[in-house]
Amino acid sequence: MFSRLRNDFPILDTRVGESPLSYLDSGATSQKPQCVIDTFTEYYSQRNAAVHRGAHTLAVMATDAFEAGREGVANLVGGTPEQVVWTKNATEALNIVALGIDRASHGFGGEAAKRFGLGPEDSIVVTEMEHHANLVPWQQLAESTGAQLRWIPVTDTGELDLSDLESIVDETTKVFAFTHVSNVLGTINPVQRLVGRARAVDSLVVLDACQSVPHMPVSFVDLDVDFAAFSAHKALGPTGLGSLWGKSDLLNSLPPVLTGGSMITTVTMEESRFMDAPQRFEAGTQPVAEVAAFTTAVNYLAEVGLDKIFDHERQLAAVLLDGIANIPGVTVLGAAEERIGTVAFDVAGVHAHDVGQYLDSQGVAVRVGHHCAQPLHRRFGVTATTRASTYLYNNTEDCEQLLTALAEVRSFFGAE
Amino acid sequence: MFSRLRNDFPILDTRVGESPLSYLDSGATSQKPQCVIDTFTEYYSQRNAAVHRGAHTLAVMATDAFEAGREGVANLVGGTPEQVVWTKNATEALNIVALGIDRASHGFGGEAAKRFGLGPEDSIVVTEMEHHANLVPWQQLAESTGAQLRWIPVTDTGELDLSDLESIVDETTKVFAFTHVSNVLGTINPVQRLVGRARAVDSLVVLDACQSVPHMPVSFVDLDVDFAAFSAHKALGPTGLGSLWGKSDLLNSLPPVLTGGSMITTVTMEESRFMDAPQRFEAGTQPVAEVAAFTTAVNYLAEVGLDKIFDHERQLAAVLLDGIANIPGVTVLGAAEERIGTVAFDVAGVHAHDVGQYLDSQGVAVRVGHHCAQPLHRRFGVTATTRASTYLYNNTEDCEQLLTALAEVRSFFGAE
Amino acid sequence: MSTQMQQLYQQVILDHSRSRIGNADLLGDAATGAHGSSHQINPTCGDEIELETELAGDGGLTVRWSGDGCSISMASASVLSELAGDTTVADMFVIEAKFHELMHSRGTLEGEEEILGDAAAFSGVSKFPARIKCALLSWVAFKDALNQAQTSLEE
Amino acid sequence: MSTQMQQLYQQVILDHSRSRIGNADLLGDAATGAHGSSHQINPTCGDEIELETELAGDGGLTVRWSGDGCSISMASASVLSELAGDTTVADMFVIEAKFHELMHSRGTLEGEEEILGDAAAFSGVSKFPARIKCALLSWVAFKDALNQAQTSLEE
Ligand SMILES: Cc1ncc(COP(=O)(O)O)c(C=O)c1O
Ligand SMILES: Cc1ncc(COP(=O)(O)O)c(C=O)c1O
Repeated sequence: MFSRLRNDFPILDTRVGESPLSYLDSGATSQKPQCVIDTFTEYYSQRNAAVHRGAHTLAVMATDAFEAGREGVANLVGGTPEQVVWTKNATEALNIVALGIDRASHGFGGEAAKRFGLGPEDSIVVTEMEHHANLVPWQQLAESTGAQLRWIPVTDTGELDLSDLESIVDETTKVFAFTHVSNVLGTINPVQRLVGRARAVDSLVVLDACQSVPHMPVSFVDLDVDFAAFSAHKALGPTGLGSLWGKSDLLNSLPPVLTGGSMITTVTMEESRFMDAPQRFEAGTQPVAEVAAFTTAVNYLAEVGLDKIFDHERQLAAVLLDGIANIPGVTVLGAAEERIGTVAFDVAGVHAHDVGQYLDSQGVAVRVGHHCAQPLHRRFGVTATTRASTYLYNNTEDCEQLLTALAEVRSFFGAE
Repeated sequence: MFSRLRNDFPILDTRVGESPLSYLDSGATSQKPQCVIDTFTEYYSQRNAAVHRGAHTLAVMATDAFEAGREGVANLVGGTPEQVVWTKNATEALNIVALGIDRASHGFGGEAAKRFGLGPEDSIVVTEMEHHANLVPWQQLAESTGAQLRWIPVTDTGELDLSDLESIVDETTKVFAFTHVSNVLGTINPVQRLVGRARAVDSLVVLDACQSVPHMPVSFVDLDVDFAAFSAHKALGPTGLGSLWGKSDLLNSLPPVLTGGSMITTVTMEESRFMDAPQRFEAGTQPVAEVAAFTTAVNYLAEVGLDKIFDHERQLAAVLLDGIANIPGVTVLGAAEERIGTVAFDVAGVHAHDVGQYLDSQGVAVRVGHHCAQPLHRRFGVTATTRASTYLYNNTEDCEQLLTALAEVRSFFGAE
Repeated sequence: MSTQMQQLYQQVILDHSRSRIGNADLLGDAATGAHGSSHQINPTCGDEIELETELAGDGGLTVRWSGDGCSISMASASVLSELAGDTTVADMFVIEAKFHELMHSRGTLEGEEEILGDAAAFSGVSKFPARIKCALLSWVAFKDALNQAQTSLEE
Repeated sequence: MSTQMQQLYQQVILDHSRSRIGNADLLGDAATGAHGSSHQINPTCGDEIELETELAGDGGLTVRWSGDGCSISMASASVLSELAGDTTVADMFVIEAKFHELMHSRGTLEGEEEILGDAAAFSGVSKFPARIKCALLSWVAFKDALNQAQTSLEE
């Protein structure tokens, strides 16, 4: 099945110079199957219109496509369609929560929003392995409200160090934001344990699910998180789309950040009233074609099966990890048992940028740099790493292609 | 030329029931030419990757496409590529300015941002004809800072009533935000005069250019505005994309709102530093395919010529206005001389929703409701109108189809 | 004219939209006894309705409303008021549920006239997703107001 | 191995990236006379450089730097330091402009060795848009630091 579905992705036939393309950068963004690409053509040729505002036939079809997307996502991650808010990317989703709490802390949103209010006596907890998207907004919130920002450190094996969990997440903690899966280490975090602690101290839980939703079965309902964010473009969907998922009562009382058309009930020159979620957070014309395309992607993922995808990628991860272990001078960051097919490594004596350039010359597309996780890199004493990340369309040959090229890197740069 | 280019838009061949489609809802969102649609296929099949973060070949191609888009927009509206910020829609663009000022007023952005600070002694001025996207964010800013919100009223002819301009926009005014063209009345506002007044009192000028950029030649440099917003989807481009244009020194000192990856220089667990514009405002993965598609759209518009598009639509506006004048019981809102092909009207005894439904049954796609301009509708004593809005692909037959159907509406609903 | 349009705008609907039953001055704060009132708005088009219910001791009820909206929303309020005048609270809950079901049937259900009366004429509306909210606006207000009236009865 | 790669990583560059000229302890606040210092960072990959310039009375100048980055950025800083040691401030401005032009040529220019010396070896970099910033990092720092040094001279 997995060897067959590779043919659904036209870009994988690309040749880079004389080599076939081995695309191992899905952690940054995934490639798209033909059916997703075709949805754009179909949408713009047959049913493009502004949604929610019109009685005409095209507008009705566009609205249907737009709302059907929420159902697709609810089937994927649990909950009801009203719990699914469309955003431009996962970053916006996380910011909606952080900035919404900021606004609540400054008196917006009335009585209902008081539950979100933060002050100098409160704390916000994140982890040392967060993507900047799930760190910087919380820093800003801490600065704006005077709340304290704390974090859970990372062990040498690239896992969360939970030895001080009880003192870090304590009675002052009002928000606990952490990633489900590290975008650098591939580590899957013990969400249940973390949520348990949050519940014990009555803290909100915000889950960054960017690297879990595309790669494994995830139910936000079962995980019992309050808010979760992920991006469509990492899950076979288009660029320009992400999603915020939330518990309805929370979504409906969180003050909106972006305001304007299509999220209001009444507007006078003096003041405005806002709709309930999801529209509350969807000001202005929405990425409708993108939602239609993502709906196709979600169906595709469901057909393949996220459990199967997870297993497939575990196998690829094993190939990568075993192979790299045999290459002298290459060290993998982290060694968690529970992981996805994302592997970041350091090559002794060769900077990641040069490693990536060499791999590219051999047709292997990987990411180099800090992967938007500077603090985590600092934790491991490096400024940049090379990261290979798999997805359902990758095969063992892709991994071998990387391993062969990687084995040549140090001699090319005279680092042996 | 205009009769030929109609063939570039595949959706216009749609049939609605037994009628051909007369799409007169471009004020909400425009249809897309085949070349724009094809750009999606081409992008996702040949050069999709995350931008700005990778050394690999696909990432370089994607980055090139992304940055080329800024050049295209700079050619369209003036200024340099760095002045072009990508957003999800025009609403986000306007919010970036309003919320950025909000954050500056609350101490964010350091010394450089002090120039934006607002307080209870200051005023923000808008107009009574604003789209909610250029009203609600300013209401929120007024609430957050204590600044006073004032507005310029609208005359019976649907123009700005400038008789009290000097007392409304006065020495207290720090922000003057207005629309270039009304999305309901079609009125083109005298930007030069308004900017002149703003300059006299040293106020920032924020231009909502959503309804001007797609329909007429516009140079933000010549107009001398400080910030301007418009959306790609109204200008033959894709959904999920808009743009904020700004003067560089202002953009570089305005605090960002959405924070996260790709907009920072250094991040520690404690604090972060932000890049200059445009990246400063582009947190997270961007709508790259959308930018590529919009670049194609911008080239298409430039090839046709915005001056020619403007003239073409003036002719269609005349057909609509003359035709409606002959239909008993139908009243057009506003009567400005300087206008685009956007015409909103009231049908005596028939609610706009019913008018739209009837027109749809005759293949005519129009918008009904308040068009995100409730205060303007209230000003004219109605809650909802029917709006026909043209674009380059419309022809006289589209207008005639509307006029014929419109003449039948009142008898269908027994309102004669 | 398409048959869909004829199904949407049945004569019953057009008639109700013009001679509106229950469309009367509201009592507002002057109301006494078991009553409730609700204001609903359709944000897409700005349609509004303010609707009051009064419960009589015998389980009968009166509906009064004032609103501004399209023929579908106004006709729906009128039909609702007519039905409410002819029946009991218990029956109205049944009718409300049936009507709700009909509206979300996307044209797959026929309106049962024995139960729904003139409201059965709205079956065509369910084929027009954008208009379902119009038809339901007054019913949402009704449910809300009736709940209030019942609560005030229990107190 | 593609020829593009060979052009990018010319032996001169690989050599400079390993034996780095000018890579030395910084004076920091201990610096006296006409001097300047600049810290530059490439946010994409985290590469950094801190570079100091010192102006001698005769128009000669010294460059010292410390940094962490890829072979291109380190080699570029090394080449820059070598050039600066052999020439005058006035000439360095010419070289800087030429190098800038070369980097933005997208492979259309050949590096002029008489002017650019070892920096001519970077001509291959201009075909790799993602690497141009690497090559320019130290030059941006140099321009900034030199401006400061000159300003302090004028004061
Ligand atoms: C005048 C005006 N301003 C703002 C907007 C909002 O643009 P968007 O929906 O792309 O955010 C629109 C269109 O909806 C408009 O016509
Ligand atoms: C763990 C994690 N969080 C957040 C993000 C940000 O997602 P986006 O770029 O879609 O905003 C990413 C990906 O870049 C990620 O991997």
